[in-house]
Amino acid sequence: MELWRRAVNPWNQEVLIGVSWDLMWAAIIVGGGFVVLHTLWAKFIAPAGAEPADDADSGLPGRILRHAMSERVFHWLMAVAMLVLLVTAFFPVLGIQFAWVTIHWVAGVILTALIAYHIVHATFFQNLWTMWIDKHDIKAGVGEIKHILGDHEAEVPRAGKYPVDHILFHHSAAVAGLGAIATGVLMMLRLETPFWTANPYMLADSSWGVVYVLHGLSGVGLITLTITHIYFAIRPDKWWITKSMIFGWIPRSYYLKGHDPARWTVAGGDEAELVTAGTPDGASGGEAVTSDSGMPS
Amino acid sequence: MAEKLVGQDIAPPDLRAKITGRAKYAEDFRVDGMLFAKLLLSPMPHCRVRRIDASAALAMDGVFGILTADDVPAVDAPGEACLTNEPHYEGEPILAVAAVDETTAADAIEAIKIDFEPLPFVLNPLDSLRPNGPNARLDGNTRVGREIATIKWTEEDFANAPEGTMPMGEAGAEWNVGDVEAGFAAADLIIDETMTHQSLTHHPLEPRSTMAYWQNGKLFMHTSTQSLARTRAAVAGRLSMDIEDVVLVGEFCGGGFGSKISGSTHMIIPAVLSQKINRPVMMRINRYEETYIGRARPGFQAQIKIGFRADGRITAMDMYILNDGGPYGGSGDNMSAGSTASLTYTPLNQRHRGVGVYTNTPPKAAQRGPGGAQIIGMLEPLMDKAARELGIDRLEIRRINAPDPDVAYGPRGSTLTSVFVKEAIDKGAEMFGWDDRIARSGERNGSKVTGIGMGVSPYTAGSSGFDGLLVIRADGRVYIHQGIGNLGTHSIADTARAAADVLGVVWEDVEVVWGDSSKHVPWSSVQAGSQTTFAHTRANHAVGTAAKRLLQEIAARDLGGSPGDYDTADGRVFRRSSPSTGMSFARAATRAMELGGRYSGEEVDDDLNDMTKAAAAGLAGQGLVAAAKDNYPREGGVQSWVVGFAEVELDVETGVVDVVHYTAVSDCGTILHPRSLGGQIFGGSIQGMGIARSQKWVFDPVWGVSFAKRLYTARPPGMLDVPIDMQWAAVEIPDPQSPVGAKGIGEPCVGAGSAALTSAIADALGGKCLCRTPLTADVLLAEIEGRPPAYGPLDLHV
Amino acid sequence: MSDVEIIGTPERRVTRRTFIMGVIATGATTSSVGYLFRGSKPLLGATAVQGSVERLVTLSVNGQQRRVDVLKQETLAMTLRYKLGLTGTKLGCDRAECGACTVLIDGVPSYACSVLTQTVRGQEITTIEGLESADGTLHPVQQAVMDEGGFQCAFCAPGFIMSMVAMVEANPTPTKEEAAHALSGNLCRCADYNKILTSAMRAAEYSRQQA
Amino acid sequence: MAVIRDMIPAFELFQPTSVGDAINLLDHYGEDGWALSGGLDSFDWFKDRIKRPVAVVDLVNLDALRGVRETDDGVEIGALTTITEVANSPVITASYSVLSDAASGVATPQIRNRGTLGGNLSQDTRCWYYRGGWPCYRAGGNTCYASAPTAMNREHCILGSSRCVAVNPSDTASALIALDAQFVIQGPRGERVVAAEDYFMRPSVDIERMTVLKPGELLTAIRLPARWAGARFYFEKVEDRKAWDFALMTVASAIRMNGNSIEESRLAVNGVAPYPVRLGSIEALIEGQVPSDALGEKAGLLAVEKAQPLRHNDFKVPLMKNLVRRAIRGTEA
Repeated sequence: MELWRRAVNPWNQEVLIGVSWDLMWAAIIVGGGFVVLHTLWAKFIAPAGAEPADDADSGLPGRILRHAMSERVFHWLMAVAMLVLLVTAFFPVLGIQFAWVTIHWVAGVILTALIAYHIVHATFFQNLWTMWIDKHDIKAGVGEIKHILGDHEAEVPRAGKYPVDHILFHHSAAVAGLGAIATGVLMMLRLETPFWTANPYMLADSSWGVVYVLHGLSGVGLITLTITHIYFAIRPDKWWITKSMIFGWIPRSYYLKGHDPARWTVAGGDEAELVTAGTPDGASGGEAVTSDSGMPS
Repeated sequence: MAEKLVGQDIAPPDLRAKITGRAKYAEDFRVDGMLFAKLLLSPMPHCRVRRIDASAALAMDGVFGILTADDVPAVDAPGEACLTNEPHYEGEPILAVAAVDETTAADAIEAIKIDFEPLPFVLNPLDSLRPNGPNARLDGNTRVGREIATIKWTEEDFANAPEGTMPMGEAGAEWNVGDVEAGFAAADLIIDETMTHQSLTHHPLEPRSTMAYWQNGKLFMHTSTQSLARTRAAVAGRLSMDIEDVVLVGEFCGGGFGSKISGSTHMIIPAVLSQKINRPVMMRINRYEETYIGRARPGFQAQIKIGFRADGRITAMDMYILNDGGPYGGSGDNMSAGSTASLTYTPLNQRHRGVGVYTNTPPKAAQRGPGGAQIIGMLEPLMDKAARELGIDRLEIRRINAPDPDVAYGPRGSTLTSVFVKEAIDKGAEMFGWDDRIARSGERNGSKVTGIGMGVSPYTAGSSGFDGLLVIRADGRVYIHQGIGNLGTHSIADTARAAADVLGVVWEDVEVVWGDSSKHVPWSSVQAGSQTTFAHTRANHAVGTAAKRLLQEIAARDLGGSPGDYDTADGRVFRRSSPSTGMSFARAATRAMELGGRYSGEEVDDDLNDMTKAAAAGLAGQGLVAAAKDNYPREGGVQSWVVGFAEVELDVETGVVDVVHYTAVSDCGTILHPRSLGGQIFGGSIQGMGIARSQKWVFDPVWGVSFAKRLYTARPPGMLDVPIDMQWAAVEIPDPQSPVGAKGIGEPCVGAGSAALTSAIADALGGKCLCRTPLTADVLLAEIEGRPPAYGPLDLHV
Repeated sequence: MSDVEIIGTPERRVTRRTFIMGVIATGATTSSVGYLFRGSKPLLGATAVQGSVERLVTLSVNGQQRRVDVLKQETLAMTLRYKLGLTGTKLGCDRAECGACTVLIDGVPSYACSVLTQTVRGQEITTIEGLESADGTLHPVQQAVMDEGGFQCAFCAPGFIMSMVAMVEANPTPTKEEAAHALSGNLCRCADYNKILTSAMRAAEYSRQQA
Repeated sequence: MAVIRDMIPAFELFQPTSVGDAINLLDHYGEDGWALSGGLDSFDWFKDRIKRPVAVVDLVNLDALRGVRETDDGVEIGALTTITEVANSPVITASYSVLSDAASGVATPQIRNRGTLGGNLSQDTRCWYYRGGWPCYRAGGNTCYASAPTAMNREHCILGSSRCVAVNPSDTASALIALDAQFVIQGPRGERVVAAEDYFMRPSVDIERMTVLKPGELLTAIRLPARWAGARFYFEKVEDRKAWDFALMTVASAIRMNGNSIEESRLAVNGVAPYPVRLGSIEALIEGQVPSDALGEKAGLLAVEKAQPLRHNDFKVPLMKNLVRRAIRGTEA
């Protein structure tokens, strides 16, 4: 399997020009393989997870707001942008040809804006710690793995707002996404756009090679991540999470089962409040009913 | 008495071979066991070879050896070696590989691993003159006198130049005549223009292929050269060999135009390679390689200031010309341009300055009318401009400033053997119908505008002091040996006519011997600077006279009386008083062999060149052998003139120019061969038209590599790019300082053709001089449509 | 002289690249090639594949049948010059840009540098050497060039003459413009176009007289 | 690997006698195969040793693809018909002179004698950066050297670029678009027919190919519809030299008149974009109008509205304007 695409420059010096498209196939195979293995594992090995028991007297509303409207809108916009980028990047390689360049860079610009928004929003209006991996999370991660390996006795502490696997996914997606964006912005300077004229000589051709390789690696990385992400999103046993990204809330029962109130405190209240809380003004609604405990306990 | 041969149309003796495919050019020779060499060329404009790994190549079947820079004779800077480890331009040969066939050789070259260290490079002389600009060579960027030097201009020099004009800092060379400032003070009109003239490749149709092998310590070389005797000397010199050990065969030369004057640098490669691997080696040069190693005319960037008196007389001319010298110099075109201008316009005061700047572009060399062709093409539109502004006829202003026979021009007040340019101008004006055509100047017909132009162009046309050698054999025929090359000017045969006419033989009884040093040829001039016609009509006249003298002596000795009583004609030497008394050349030749000594070449004059003496010795005893040096007196230089007139049609909607008509009249003394002269005048003029209109030389400024490498991108003129309606004439006034009266013609035509077009195109633009070459459709259309100019005034290599 | 490291010393060895090399395939152009390939494609440099052309071919040059071994990638100009010794056909550019290599293929002027020898098997090839008749009589076109004093360096001459031969065949009564167009695929760097055109007009005249 | 030029590397050579065999061969070799017709473009690539096919399929024996045939709906020209035949064909000179005019202006007589119509239409671009073997987009790289601010791009495009700014070099392409020609393509999956303007690939879609031909496919015929026979035609090629040179620009128009006003027209220009451009907006503008210089001027200005010249090819803007103007004026009654 070829890893890199090379060429000789006008002075007959060998230069790197990008990743080999073989890597795209590798990414698809890895993603697909994971899906298959996980499906089999869940079907034949994993113990059937019973519906979690609800506790109406917990003083908690039946629906726990997990994702405020703004976060949901952001997520879906980003999802669309990401899919467009992947399709415009890789379909032509697969032989499905169309004028992809403009769509690709426009989608890229949109994604960049969204990520920028997200970074600002998450930094100043949300609690970064919810994405922090603490000792509980590590313990939980180890426990999960023990479970997968068959040790059903292993203790798995309940998660904070986000389970450790979600956090890991977020971080790897962040790395790949930011890598693609950083390199993509550079690459746009070689394109004729309404804003500037192309100039291939900004960097030495060897440096450009590195830029293209990083962009390629991020791209193929995102293929795998996207496959696995979509896979979980459509698994029935994860619908409650998927739904939360659509409607915003998760059932109290799942909250009680999967999350540690000490690490994800939900203020008491009744349905009525939540309904008001659930109004489109997600952000404030979010503030209304959830108040993440400041520090991890 | 046989009719004089000089002045007749006689097909050259080699023509039949040329048109039947029998003519053998260098690449047409084959020898047993002949191998083929291929070159590895530099991919960079300037670099150092770090490491060569040829193991894979040399292990290939059919590969016989490699030749690198370390194997070839070293050359002192800034000289050019045939192979180098520090290439100074993209395409410079680094090594050669010999293999059983070209396919194998090419595969072998590809199998070579080679590392380079890129070095700073520069394409545009101005960039190298900037305070911190790069140099093309590690040891400097120009040459002052004999020394390699570095000239950098100051920030002020650049700041002082108004936008779009050429900065002028320290000059590498300068000369003055009179007081140029006073001249401008006395002027009523001053024209000051910035000019750019492209560089362009010679592109002879035959690339410089060479085949070489060794036998008993002798080198046998088949190559393409303009001058046989001189190339033999050059090869011997480069290989430090005795000239007698070099057998040089160059019967035909497929064009040189100055690029093969004494062969070429790279002809040494197969010679050394053949010696190294002890097999004959053919190095076929293809067009791709020819573009790199085939030489080029240096481009100019110039600031030109001319002062005119109200009556049109030029009071002052001040020129500063940068010369795109290539990496090895080898051309002072920018300085010779000054003398040519001085001769053409005889300005009352003149200052000429220049710097020849080394650049990392293919090596430059003399190209037909070096310096002259460029400057005349650039100056003639300015004469038009002045004429317009002063309300003088454009032809008249040239006449007013044209020289008379007693001209003293240039820095040293050089004089000439003859000058009849005014006669040429007048004759041309009449043939061209100047008055009628100039009346149509600017006339618009549909989208086409008529432009009328003319160019007055001189250039060197002869030297003297070379040798003639002939043998009258027992068959009664006259064998005239020529050491000159056969580059298509027909001079091998045409200059021989001088000897034949002295002896009064018919052409059928003359055999011209040329093109092979083993056939015993005399020392000769270089076939360059249009020297041959003048030099070798004189040398052959001298040897004809010497042979005649010997015939007269033999006749007097056998038939009584004194040699003076005898004359020669129709293959006989006979008594003037009783023509029936005499003997045939055949008989005289036999007698000469019997008599020996000075009659059959055993003894020859001492003032002959050693090469001629050796040749005579080789012929000794084979008949009546005469050898003589051209000792005819000569005072002053020799220059010929061509005055070109053109009518063009400029399509103002496309920028395309059609040349409708061209007339050229020459001052080149006595006409040797009318049809051949016409061919030279038209051919040179058309090469000039190519310079003015279509030929390209383009480089990428970032990578320093060239683009217009192919004929379809370099664009030399083709059959449809020249007018079908062309006419030529000559003033036919013999040069008083030659017994034959003929001067050379190759050079001056180029400037005439180029200038006639630059002048006519400016006329079609309503007198606007764009002051650059080539004037392609894009350049013209931008001007016509008032768009931003396609190129900046000093943009070179575009 | 230099500090360049040069690896590899020449090994003299007798070449195996003799003229007839490799397996010569059976059947030049079989119409069943389509079915011969179901396996994987042959490697680069592998010996001849079935269905590919033979290397030993018969060419009809200047009226003679010449048996000659040609590489598959060999151009006609190379075969003429280096295999058949017909060096009258010149290589000026080897890129269809100068016309020095012009020959007639079934009477049609073509650039010999830009056609594979394999492509013209079975076609009648005429080169400059084929114009003169056995008794040394020049072709009318050659005679015309002779009488007009011909070319300058003449490296372009063989190509021009072949174009002229085709021209007088196709159009024995050309105008100067038509002649110029007929010869526009040949480059003369000496730019002796005027004389060449005069020769072409005379050539047409001679061929009319002959007809 | 050191660079060497002007010797063709070894390849396997096939000379199939039927189109089917040719397609099978090309399909079998895929990207490693190369269809050879006249060869004027191919040999350049081979001699430069930049394109190195494993197998070359010489189409010389496909006589079925030669010749000009009259059909019920106009004329069908075999793709292997030489440019000379196209230029001299009586039916084409009589009814489709815009094509014969274009053909007779191609390169030189010798090239027209060997070069085929199919080859002329399918040839690769002449961008000298790309042809020089530079690793540009079209060569599979990440760069367009020709659009760099320092680049030598006199002959490059002013319209329709997408990363690559090379132009299509074909002279006959614009004429065939003006004639609304249909191109017949045969491949392993049978036959398909595309309109002339759709035959040429946009770099925005596939930057490495000049045409829609996929490996294994052959252009087999060009069909000229009777609908445009005998229309008012105009063709012009602007070039630096009158022989050999590729066009700086070509313009071709076909106009059907109703009385003295334009009923329907087709205009195409080549040398301005990476593909020959059909000027639909101009066709719409002049419909129903009386051809005149004024109309031409107006059309010319509209044609170059979106032009984006590079550093050295600004002249193509006025040139295109003037050629469109001439194409309309040139068809004046």
